[in-house]
Amino acid sequence: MIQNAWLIPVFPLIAFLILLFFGRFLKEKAAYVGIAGLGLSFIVSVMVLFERIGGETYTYVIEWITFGESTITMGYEVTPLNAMMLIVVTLVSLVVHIFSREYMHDDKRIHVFYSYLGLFSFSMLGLVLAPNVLQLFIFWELVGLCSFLLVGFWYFKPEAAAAAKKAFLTTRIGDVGLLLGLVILFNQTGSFDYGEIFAAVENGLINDTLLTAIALLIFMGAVGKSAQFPLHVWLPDAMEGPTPVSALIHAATMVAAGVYLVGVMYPLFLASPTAMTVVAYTGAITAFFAATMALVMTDIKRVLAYSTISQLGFMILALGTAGYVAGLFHLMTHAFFKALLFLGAGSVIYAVHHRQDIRDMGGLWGKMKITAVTFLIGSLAIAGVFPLAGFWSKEEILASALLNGDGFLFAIALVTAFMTAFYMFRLFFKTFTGEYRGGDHDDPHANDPGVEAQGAASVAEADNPRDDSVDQDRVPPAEDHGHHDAPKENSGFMTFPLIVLASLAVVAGFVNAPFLGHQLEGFLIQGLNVGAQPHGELWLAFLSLAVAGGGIALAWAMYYKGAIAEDFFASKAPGVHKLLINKYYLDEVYVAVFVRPTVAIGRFFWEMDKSIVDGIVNLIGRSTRGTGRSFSRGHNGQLQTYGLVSILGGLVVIALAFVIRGYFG
Amino acid sequence: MVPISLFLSLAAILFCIGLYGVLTRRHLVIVLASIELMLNSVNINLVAFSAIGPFANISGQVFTLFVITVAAAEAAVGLAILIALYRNRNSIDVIKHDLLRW
Amino acid sequence: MMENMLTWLVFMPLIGVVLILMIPKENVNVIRSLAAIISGVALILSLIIWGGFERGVSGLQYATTTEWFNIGFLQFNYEIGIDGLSMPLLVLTTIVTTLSIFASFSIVKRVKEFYVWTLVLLTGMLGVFVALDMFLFFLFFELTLIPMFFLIGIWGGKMKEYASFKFLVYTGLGSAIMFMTFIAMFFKSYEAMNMQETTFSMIRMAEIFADPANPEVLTGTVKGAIFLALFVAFAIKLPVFPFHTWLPNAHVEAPTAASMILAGVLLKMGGYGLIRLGFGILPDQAARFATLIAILGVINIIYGALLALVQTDLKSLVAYSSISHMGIVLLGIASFTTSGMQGAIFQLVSHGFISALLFFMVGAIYERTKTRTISELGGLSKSVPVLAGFMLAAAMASVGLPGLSGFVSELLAFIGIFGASESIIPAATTIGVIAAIGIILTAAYLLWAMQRTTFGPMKEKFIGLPDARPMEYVPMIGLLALSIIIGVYPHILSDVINTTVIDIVSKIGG
Amino acid sequence: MNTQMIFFIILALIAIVCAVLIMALERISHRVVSMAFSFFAVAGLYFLLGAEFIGIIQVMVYVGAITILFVFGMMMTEHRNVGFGPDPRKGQQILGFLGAATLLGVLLYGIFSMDLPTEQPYVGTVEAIGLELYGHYFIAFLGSGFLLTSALIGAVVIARKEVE
Repeated sequence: MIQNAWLIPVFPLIAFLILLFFGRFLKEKAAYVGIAGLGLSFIVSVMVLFERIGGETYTYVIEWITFGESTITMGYEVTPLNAMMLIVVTLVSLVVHIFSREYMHDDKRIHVFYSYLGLFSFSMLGLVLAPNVLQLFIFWELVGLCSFLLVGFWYFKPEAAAAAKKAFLTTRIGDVGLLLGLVILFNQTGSFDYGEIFAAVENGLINDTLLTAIALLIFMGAVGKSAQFPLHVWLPDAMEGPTPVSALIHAATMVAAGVYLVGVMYPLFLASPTAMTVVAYTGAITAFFAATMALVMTDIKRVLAYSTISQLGFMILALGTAGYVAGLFHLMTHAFFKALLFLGAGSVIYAVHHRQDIRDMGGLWGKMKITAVTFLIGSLAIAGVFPLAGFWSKEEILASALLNGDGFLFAIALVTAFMTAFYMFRLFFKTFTGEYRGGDHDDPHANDPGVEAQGAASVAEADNPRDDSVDQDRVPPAEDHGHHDAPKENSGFMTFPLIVLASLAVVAGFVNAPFLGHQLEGFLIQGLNVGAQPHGELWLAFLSLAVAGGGIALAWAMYYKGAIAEDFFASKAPGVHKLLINKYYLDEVYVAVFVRPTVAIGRFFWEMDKSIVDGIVNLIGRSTRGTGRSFSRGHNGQLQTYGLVSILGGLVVIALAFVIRGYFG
Repeated sequence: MVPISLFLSLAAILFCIGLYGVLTRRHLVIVLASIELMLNSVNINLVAFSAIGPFANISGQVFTLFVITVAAAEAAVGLAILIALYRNRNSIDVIKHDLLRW
Repeated sequence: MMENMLTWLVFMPLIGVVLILMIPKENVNVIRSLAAIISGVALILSLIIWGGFERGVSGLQYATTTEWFNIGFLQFNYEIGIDGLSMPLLVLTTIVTTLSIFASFSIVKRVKEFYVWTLVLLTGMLGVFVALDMFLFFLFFELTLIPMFFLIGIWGGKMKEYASFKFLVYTGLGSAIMFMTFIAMFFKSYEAMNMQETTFSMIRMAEIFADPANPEVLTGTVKGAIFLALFVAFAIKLPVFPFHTWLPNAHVEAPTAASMILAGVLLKMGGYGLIRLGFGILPDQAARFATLIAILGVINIIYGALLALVQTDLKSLVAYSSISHMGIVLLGIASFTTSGMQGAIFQLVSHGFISALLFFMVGAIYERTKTRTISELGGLSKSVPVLAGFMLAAAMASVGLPGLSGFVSELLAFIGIFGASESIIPAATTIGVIAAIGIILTAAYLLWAMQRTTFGPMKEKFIGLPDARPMEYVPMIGLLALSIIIGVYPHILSDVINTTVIDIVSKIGG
Repeated sequence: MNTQMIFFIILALIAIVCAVLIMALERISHRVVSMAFSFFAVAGLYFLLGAEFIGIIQVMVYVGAITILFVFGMMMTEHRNVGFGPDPRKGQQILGFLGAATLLGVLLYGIFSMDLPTEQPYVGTVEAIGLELYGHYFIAFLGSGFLLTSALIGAVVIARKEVE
């Protein structure tokens, strides 16, 4: 079956093609085409994984392009890492497909949605199966395209259109770095194949400076795709897409591709200490900053988006501190529980009629039991509570940060872990406990700038767009499931995925649990030279638990118990709060520093082009024509003038003959 | 015996008067008349050379005949054109006929 | 038949012209279908040639030489043939022309003339790509000028007179420079062979310039001047900054089909000429000026992209994007590596398909909405979903999305420029990095345009616009499919090109 | 100063003065008459040179036919209008005069700087003319016949009133 691994991406591709050409006749049944495709992929993936556990790496390639003596090949490869990734991707994608059946069913373009999902799954699986880094890049871009299409799925909303563009462009910046890195790498090693690249690195064929440059350029790609600081700005905006998409692409799979990239290129990074340091610090900074912003967001999806960024920062941090397995392990567990959280959020949003502001929610615990319980499991997992998945992976990350010897990184990781627990439970308590605040459709915060902080008075400019607009394609909710109905649990299409993911969030951690002998680690590092993997001691596990518990307790005290006023911190430090609400003003800074000057330069050049470059051309044309016209002035049609001119001309000739040749004399 | 140079000078004077007329007169009839004058001065030259030139022979007189023939034809056609022109554009002022303009 | 295949291909459209001239001009449908059939036959012929083209064989194929006429000691030959460089361009020409004829079925004004000119243009373009005699090359090069002048001047937009004259005069200037250079080359080679041999053949000329009997004649200055003159001549066509200003005017005013051919094929003649004559005959001079060419390439990329970024008219945005994309060609050939050279040829072909598709989409949308101003469009995904979808696909191809042909050429060109030898381009890495910014800018302007045209709320006035007609699917699907095929499996192109590329690059020992 | 010289001077003066009068007179009819006298004087010069036949032809064709043609042409057009008002082309007048005068100067300079021996006048008889005309120049003679015919027809066609 491992020889047939190419089938895994092909099934979604077939689903995509069917939906592309016949989707409009299938309507809602399109969902089943997609689900069937992914289901088959999942089955094959499982078989491949089991075969791979006991077997060898399998590679199959064909010639893709030839130039000169060089040949680039394309094909597929099954290594331990991508066998694991295959499972993660197909599984999450499958449950998202199932979930969307219900979530999207009142959208007229559901077949388009499913075709995009199919294309995305194809691309993501192709990315995972790539035997060389160029093929990875190709699919890397394709997932970016799918992300663009899906974020902009509701393209008639200007915010969605803008967000789609922003997502594509921002990641594109990273991708260009990645492309350059690959090109330089190719020129150094003559190949895009992982094996040959690593061999060249080990044999010292690339000098250190160049190696660092290559590693950093490749890391740029990861920064863009995995929404690391400073290119993270696109991910929160990408939440304009449908929630299942956020779960699949912007939490579990695509954004993790950056981490995966660093993972597959790990020997290259290990060879450059500078690059490793940059990676570690980028991860740490991202984890911290994103977590601080997650503290104050009020849009349920944006909280989760910042949380995703923060967790990706954790993974990058782990990779940067030599925790190869830790980072990839967290990638896997995070995929499960973050997908769970997003789908849970989707379930909530669907139940409260497509509203996303947590100030409009509350008291949903009793109304949607399954969602609430699974969401709680997800929150506990991400907070790192024993024995859920997040606990094991986060503990390993902390261990690798600690053992790396940089106290600063460890401290940041701890603080971030605390904040993670806090903001997740803030979200949980605000959403599921207390009173339901969204009963009346008259938006209680209509004139509120959309920020929680009652203490911070001047937040009018905060852009936290709440989206209550009714989509053009969407049948108004009142007509399908009753707009004024109280929120209630959704059907099995939505709860089944939650249950699956919740169980995974519980058990996934055990695959690399110390007391079971680090099974995943043994699997992932076979045949790879990625150094010894750091493992924490027992006290670290307790410390991690304590931090998580502290965060949860604080959130409990503030948002459930009310022992501390909700605006306690906001009122104490309004400046900081305002800064956080406005996302450190990074968007504004980028616009001011990059976008505006570029456009201004473009304008300037355009003016220059019209006035100078084209001006010279037109000037030449005009002066030629002007000269002609001034000469033609003499051609006044007067025969006598013509005669006069010719006589005078003849006389001039005679005069010249006189003067020069001395004729007649 | 009149020296040939005097005949030639006379021809030159008549030619230049004719030329001046062609270049400056506005009445089309006069322009045509000036052209006839110029042709005449050429004839004087031809006849003068034929009679008292260095290689005097009969050819000059024969050519004079041809020139006269051409002049007659030219005068006939020219005046016909002039009349047609006058009928169509109602003027025989040279200045008003500038269709050759760019 | 087989050996005269190229001649048949080149002059087939002229037979079509004669046939069309015999049809009364009222029978527009007969004329349209006849034009489509003629171009279709040319397409099939070119595909047969493509199929019969031997891969991996160095040198010319389908070559024929016949004495044409002579004036005194000037011998003019009818010398044609193709190699890996011209083969893809030949197929590109027939495909783009055929599809643009399909795209022009909506034209109702002076139909007969339109197709006559288009077919004459086809002959000219095909001739340029097969001619191996410089005089013949020049004749065909000029033959493309006049039909395009009429296509723009008669069927163009508001400022068609200005645009068509600018096109004619500007590119005509390029031809004049080219002609003078040819004459100079002729006499210099005559002199270099001690007045023993005269030739207009490009092949022989390359040999003479590489190994003259009298090397004193062909000094570095002379060769350098000849190369620069050739470069300017073709730079106008390509176009290269600062000779580009005819292009936006011509494109914006030209009718859709003419825009497709103009961007799809005519610009390629510049790149082709540069490689065939500049690099083929004077490889040492090309290497000498490689840095200049690379820098101009980067300027083209960045400058075109920046200008495209601020355009308000969708069509001129696409036109400026053409300028930007032609920079990749310059970058690729300047690198003097097999990958760079191949990237340049890939870019010629791929841009041929992509820009033709983009222009077709813009034309189709203009036909419906009667506007090309970006700010007036919007929400087209809603009103004309199929057109908007293809537009988006074309934009993505133009951005250089992997899986579509644009990516392959960009990748190869970048591998080329980063792998360029220090002795040819000193600061290749810097140039490459700056050029890479162009990729971001490309994504920026195209996505910005897409966001404002296809996305967004649907405009009231665009409700109920008719979506794609069956006849419009032909060019749309054809061009996009070709772009995908090349993007997914570039080997089908690279195995044709590769040998020739190795030949060209090996001339300077690269 | 012999008789021939006196005749020459008289005739030449008449020719020149009449030519000047063509340019200078106001009324168009006077000008045409002046032209006829100028032609007449030239005919006299031909007699002086011993070319009687040419002189007679000159009187018949120029003084007779062509002058009559001019009179017709004059009568069928604007013969009543004396002038067309002031000439807007001042430069034309002056330059025309200067050009003609300079040319005259050049010609006279050329004529008088040439060394032309004066020989005994050659007397061309009508017979000689006839022999040349119908012998050596026969083709040209036929040609001039065609020319005259076509000029005749052409003049008629051109001057004819256009009918619908």
